[in-house]
Amino acid sequence: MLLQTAVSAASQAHPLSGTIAEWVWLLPILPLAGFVINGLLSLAGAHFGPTDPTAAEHEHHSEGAADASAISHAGHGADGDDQHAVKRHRWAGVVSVVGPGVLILSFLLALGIWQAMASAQPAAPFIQRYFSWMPVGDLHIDAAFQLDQLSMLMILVITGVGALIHVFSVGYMRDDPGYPRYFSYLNLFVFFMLVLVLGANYPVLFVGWEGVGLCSYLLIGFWFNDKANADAGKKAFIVNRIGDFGLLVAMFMLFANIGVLDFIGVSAKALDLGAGSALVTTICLFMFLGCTGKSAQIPLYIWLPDAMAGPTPVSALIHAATMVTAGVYLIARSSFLFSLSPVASLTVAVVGAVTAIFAATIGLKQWDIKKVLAYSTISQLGYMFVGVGVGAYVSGMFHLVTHAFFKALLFLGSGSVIHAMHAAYHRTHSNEDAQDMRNMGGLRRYLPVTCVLMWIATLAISGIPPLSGFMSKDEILGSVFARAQGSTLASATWLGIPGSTLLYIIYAIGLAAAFLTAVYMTRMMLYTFHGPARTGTEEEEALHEAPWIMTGPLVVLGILTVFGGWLNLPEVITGIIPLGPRELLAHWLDPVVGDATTRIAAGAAQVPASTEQALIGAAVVIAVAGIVFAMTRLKPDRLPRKRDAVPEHGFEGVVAHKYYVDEGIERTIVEPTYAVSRSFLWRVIDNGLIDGFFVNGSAALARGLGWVGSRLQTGNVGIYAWVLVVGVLVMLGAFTLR
Amino acid sequence: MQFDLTMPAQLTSALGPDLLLMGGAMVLLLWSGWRRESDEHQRSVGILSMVLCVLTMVAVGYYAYRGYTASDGVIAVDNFRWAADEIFLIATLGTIAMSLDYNRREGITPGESHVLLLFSTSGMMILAAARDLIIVFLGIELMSIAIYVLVGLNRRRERSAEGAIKYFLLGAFSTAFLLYGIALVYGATGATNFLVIKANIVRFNLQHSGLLLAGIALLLVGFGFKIAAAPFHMWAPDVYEGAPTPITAYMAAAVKAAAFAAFFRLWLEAFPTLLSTWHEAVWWLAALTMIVGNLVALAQRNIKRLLAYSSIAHAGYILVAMVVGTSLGSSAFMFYLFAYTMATLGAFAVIVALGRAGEDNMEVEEYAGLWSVRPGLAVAMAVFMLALLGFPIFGGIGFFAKWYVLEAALKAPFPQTRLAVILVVTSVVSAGYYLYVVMVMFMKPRSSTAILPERAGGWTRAVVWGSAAIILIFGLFPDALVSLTQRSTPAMSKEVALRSR
Amino acid sequence: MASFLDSIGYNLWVLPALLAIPLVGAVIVLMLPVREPAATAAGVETPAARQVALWLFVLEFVVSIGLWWSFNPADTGWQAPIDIGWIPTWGVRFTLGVDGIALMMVLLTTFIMPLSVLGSWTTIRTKVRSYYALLLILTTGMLGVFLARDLFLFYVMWEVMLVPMYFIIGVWGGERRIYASLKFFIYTMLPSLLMLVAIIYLGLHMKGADGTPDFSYDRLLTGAVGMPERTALWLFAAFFLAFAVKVPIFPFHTWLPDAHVEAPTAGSVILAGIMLKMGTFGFLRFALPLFPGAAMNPTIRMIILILALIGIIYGALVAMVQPDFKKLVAYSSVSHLGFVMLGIFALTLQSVQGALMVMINHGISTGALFLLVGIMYERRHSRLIDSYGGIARVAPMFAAILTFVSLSSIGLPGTNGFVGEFLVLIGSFRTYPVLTIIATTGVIFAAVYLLWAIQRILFNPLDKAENEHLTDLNKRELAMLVPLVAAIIWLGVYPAPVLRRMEGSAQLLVNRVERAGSLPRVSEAGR
Amino acid sequence: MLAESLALTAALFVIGVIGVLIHRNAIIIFMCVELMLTAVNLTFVAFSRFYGTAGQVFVVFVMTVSAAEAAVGLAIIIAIFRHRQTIDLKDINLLKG
Repeated sequence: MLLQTAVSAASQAHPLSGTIAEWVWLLPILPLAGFVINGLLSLAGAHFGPTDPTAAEHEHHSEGAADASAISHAGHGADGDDQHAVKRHRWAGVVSVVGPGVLILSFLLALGIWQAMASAQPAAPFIQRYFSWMPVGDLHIDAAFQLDQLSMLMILVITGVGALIHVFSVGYMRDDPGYPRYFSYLNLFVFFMLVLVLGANYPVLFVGWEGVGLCSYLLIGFWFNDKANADAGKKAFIVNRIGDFGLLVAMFMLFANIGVLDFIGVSAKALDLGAGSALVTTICLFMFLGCTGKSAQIPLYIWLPDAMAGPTPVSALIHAATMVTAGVYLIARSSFLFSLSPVASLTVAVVGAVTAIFAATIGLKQWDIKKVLAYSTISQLGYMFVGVGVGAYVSGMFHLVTHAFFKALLFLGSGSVIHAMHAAYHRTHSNEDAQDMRNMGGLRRYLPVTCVLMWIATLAISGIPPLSGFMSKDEILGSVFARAQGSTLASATWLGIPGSTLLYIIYAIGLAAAFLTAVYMTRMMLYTFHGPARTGTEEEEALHEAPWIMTGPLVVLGILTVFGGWLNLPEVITGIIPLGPRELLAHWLDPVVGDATTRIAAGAAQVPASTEQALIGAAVVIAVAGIVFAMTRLKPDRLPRKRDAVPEHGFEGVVAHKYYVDEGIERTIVEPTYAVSRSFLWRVIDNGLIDGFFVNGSAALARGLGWVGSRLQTGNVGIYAWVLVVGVLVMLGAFTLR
Repeated sequence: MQFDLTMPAQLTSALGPDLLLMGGAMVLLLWSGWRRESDEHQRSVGILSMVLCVLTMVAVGYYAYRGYTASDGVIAVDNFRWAADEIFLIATLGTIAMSLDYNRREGITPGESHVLLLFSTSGMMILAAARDLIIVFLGIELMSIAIYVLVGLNRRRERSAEGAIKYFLLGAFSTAFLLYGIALVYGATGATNFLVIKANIVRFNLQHSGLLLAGIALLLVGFGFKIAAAPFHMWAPDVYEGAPTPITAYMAAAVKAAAFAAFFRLWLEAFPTLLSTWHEAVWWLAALTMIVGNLVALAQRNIKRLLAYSSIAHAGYILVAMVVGTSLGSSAFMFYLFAYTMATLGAFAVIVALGRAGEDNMEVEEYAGLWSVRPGLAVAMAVFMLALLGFPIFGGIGFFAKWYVLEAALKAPFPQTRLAVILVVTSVVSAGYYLYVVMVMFMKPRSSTAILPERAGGWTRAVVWGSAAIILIFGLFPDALVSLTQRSTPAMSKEVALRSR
Repeated sequence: MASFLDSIGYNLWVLPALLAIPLVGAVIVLMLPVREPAATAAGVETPAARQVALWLFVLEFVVSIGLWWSFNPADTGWQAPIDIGWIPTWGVRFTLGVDGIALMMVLLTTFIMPLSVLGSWTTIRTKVRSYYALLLILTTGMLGVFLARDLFLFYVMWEVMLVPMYFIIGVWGGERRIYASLKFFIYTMLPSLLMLVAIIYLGLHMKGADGTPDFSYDRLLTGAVGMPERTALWLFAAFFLAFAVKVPIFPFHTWLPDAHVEAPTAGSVILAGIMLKMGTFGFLRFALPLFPGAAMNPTIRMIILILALIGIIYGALVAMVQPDFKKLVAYSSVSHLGFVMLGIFALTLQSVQGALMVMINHGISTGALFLLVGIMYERRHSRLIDSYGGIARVAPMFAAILTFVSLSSIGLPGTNGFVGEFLVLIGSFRTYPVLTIIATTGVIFAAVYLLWAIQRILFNPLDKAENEHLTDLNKRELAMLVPLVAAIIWLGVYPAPVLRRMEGSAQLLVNRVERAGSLPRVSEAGR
Repeated sequence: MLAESLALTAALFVIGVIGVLIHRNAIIIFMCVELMLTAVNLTFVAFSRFYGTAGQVFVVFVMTVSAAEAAVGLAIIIAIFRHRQTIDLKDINLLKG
């Protein structure tokens, strides 16, 4: 009770009260309304009249093309069938307005709130408490939203990038029979994502956390009639659940030890856990387990590449820009905890760095354009974790934002490519893989806009100045270097390794990963857009640029990719070239993560500007080297088409098979679990031992004894008399011989 | 009023209801002997017998209402006797009512069969009153000889004759043991009167007299045979199966009750001081009877045999009430007897109703799908089965009976927890066969070749529905019955409770 | 609302009325004139019976819903009490009352019952009158268990439930119905009778001055505490067995898959939705408060908690490999009820409240799942998961609801399932952190088995010709599922009113058991 | 004297029991039972030397009753003979199980 009154008192005195920020609840409600409307339209359309009555008869589904079919749907989205003459969904018009409309409204509202916040400059979060969700004794969990600079940043990314992707989807999913369903899921996703970033306590955050997982599940398996897609959705959900388990346990530990779960309460009491104590480390590690699930870090990254089975805009929104970054957000949000535990923070950084390089190597050998981007996402997420792990929360968030821009652009661009490829293959009734780069090549002639925009994003992600990716990645690496010089992390030890040594290693890994990033991204661009066309001549005629509704969002994202870096220009650059105001984002986020950053960076020496400049120079050189390396070594014109390709051997083969991690997990965990459950637990223990032996066994024993007894009843009086006399003797004995 | 049993006139008055029944029965016997055998004749004798039973019930009720007592003597005048008498008479009434229809179907024309029942019942009433071993012997024989005849009543059926000869030979055999036991007890204590025996045991310090103990052991055998307690039960399934169904009902209900009544009175009035001696033997008898009865019943497919084993099992439950040897045990005993009698009567009435000429249609499987064709009888049978199972509400009074016995067992000065557990566990076993009957009736489809049983006679239906109604109504409001049975304990048993450790 | 209820004397008659309406209704239903199936439009014998039954259950629900408002959460005592003599010579009284725990169970029951009538609407075609009469009688029995304040009455009601369910499974069930019904009956009867012995023992232990036993719950509550530890242990064991079978706790669960699978849809719904709660309710109402010393004995408590834990994980793993969807749902109950047991025996306010929430949620979610299985079965006459596949395309509404209900069963936040499991776990963590962490892995397994199952049913290629023309939900089916879906959302988003109503009773229970349970352990207080 | 008579009667009784156990003919078995009853009667007489008339009264009752029993018993035996043409108990076992 006390806490509630305190909170409400605080919110009344808050500078944002009375402003447009009071409407913050509307932010998630708008997409929720979109979900309800689109969802009902989807069900209503399905129920009161099939969209295509001939669908059932029209199947000429090729079993052999099971792999390809996942892709073959993407373009024209026939819900599992390769069918022709698909009419648009009868409610598609309404949906096209409602679906993106709610997002645009939300984004406008978010802009308004941002405006209010920028002018009010609140030092404390603005909390809106709606009702008491789970009040049980000393456990108070409110349905409450918390608006602060961190959540504001996320809201802008989510609604902004989200709105663009919604618009793109209108074109991309145009002819899909599941059109309203698609938008309802997408709207629902945005709702949950906003709940995630707005939640004022861990349980509400968890609602969004699992909710986005749900939407991810639904959208990955959007074309559910294909087993691979449905499998991928399920895998994503289950792997995420493993992570959620960690987050749950972290919550339990927080409640058991400090009795509160809301962010303000926890941050106020975090010190009670003891700085650097095993307890706080354990809590952080469990929480980080949650992050590895959601943000696809080692060991729980395995779901993300499979998640590419979903429609490409979904990959852009959920599996690149927003949902997968929730883990980064969570750590930034919980900076008051992580900054107390150098060990946990270092773990985050180490896992991030290892993931970054590991995923980058796999990205080198992928042929599926979306898989390349997926591993790239994993790798970039690793960078973000390095950032938040070393206590450079701002850098981590900065990279989150820029990554949202350029990765969304890359994904949407690849969507545009796939869209074109698919339309081409569709025309010729080909079952070729529309996502395999070996089937592409030379597409720049047909998709010039896409090609240019994707090159911008590629340069950005590779770290070419002054694009956004360069700024943010460089800040992360710079922070690692700075922390290695001196900080609480540097003075801690991690599994016996001195913190500073570790941080230097992480820095080196970061550079190496940056090199690989440049290589695999250039490789992707070369194989897709350059060299000879491997599509086939007939198909080439059908290749064409996407409609404006799809290219429009690409252009906007391109602009953001170029200028995103201005959000947080580092001093070392503004010191040389006066591009604009420096470290905007750092100032913006200071009320939220400032204390934690200071705590971690305690004792850090100022890195000399010359060193910083050297570092930047090294990074740029590495990025350029990567691009050049790829340009010179790769020969797009010699690449065979997919069907002519020979499988890779040796180490290349291992990498192409993603180090056989999926297979290994399947063999060592999944299959044994099923086998033990089926043949031992169910058959032996349940049916055999408990039911067979004890339950039915005792029944059989009773029946058996009864049968024996009835056999003794021979019908012969002589026997009866004998038994009687025996009874008499026993009785006499019992009475007289005692 | 207190009867002075030393005065012949007052002794006669104290035996009033018994004499009424006997005298009436004799008149009926004479009357029926004068007439030609025919079904109408059989029915009118039967109806008159029922009237006589009702009159006797009224007389018993009157005696009970007046609260008569008596001085110590050869017979007892107490509520235990009256309550037991009423149970016998109800069972007799039900049996005669069933017989009316049964005899017509089976072509049994002699009206004497009903009169024999009356004689047997008067033997039971004497047993319930007996306070002297001589009277016990007389009562048992009066009851049994009539039953020997009744079991073989259906002369045309070989099985009936077989049942009769088995019962007769084994009955006579066991009577010899009983009698020898009486002789030894008499030899040890010098008395045949219960109260004197008890007094003499204390006076002459006979607790360890071998003669007396052997005598008690043999008495136990004799009674054990009559109540069909394991291992003296082996006659029961054969005889129950062979006997005409109404007589089976009578044996399962009344005969067993009468033997128990005498058993109970003898044990509680004559040998209470030897509780520690006989306790263990009766304990084992009870346990063994419950286990054997219930287990072997599982293997039965003939409904009469199934109920025979069930009645063996119930003898075991009643013995539990006996083991504790308290007044609570005694009233639990009486309550249980009543509940058991009603359920047994009802169940056998259903069997009579469903039977066909020549004692056909006795396999449980032949009841398959009964619910579809005779829903009323099926539901009634389910009620009786659940009552025998001891299930609340649906089994009505049967649950309270078991509850009462359990309460008595647990409330004894020496709580019989283990026996109570055996009781409930064997009850669960009994669900296996009671529910088998229910299952066949309700859950198995009617076979296409099954013959639809003809509509049962009115008397039989009256027994079915009367028993069911009593079971269900008292099953909701048992209090009146409970307080009645609480007053129906042998006069001396309060003292017993105090002495038993 | 409360004042209106007061003005009609609601509290004076509501509880007896709740028990009486179904009984009277059963008689009414049985008296309806029979109409042969062929003569009716629906091909159902005596279709009026189902209508009458439906309206009776709706009436029952309407009558019971007043308790929601008339119940005073601040009062931890019995509300709307009834106390009538029944068998005075045995010291048995007909006493009823609700507390926060019973309140929710009663409302759950009256909420589920009309839906289960809808679930039987077209599947029960023969002996229709008897079927609905049995459902009605069953309701009285179930409500009686929740409302009884006298152990004798409780026991009677406890057993009364058994017979209608036995018939419902045995007469209207699936292929192995006879085996399943007998197993169900005997499995539950054995420990119940042992509990009966324990109840009598307790009653005698509490006997008044005149030797009449006393079965009044309130008196026993104070009286039973002082009994010797050994005796209490044995009595607790008897109660434990009776409730453990009903819950069911591993390894006493094997009746459940058979009974659930063979029962007709409504039977499964009631079994899972309400009757399984009898066991956990029994622990909360009787086993724990009457024998706190025994229940809180560290060894026993640990054994029970470990059994609960095994139930959570074992149930999930076995559910995962079931080829039969109904059996899968049945085994998932073992898992869910394991959470309830964990919550109850971890004994913190949060965990107990969570356990109560899981009880409610499981009733709603699993009830809905069984209704959905029934819908599938009605169309395809198969419960095997492999008979389906891709049917989301032909039956999208069915798919949407099945997915949603499965998610609630998985415990997705925002649905009821999460609230319960979260509270159980967060509460249990306070007393048994390690066990709780292990139990938390159960949420992963739940996702595995349910998602895998619904994938194989709803998603994947639509490759079976029989499934291509499956019809989607009709209006009746929507009418029975929508209230459940609404309840799932409501309890997931705004469970506070429910929690508030239960909090007093739960707190009282925790305090009582902790206080009393700590008495015999005085010697260990030093640690 | 008492001991001797008791021993004698006990021996008689046991002989009766053994007779019942080893014979299969219904009549003979019944006769053996009668022998047992006689043994009991002798016991009563022996005891009544000490305790007065009660034992002798008993003997009179037993004799009467066993006469009645014999009458009924023989009728039953005749009835079974009519059906089976034998009174060998080994063959009379329709009822069993």
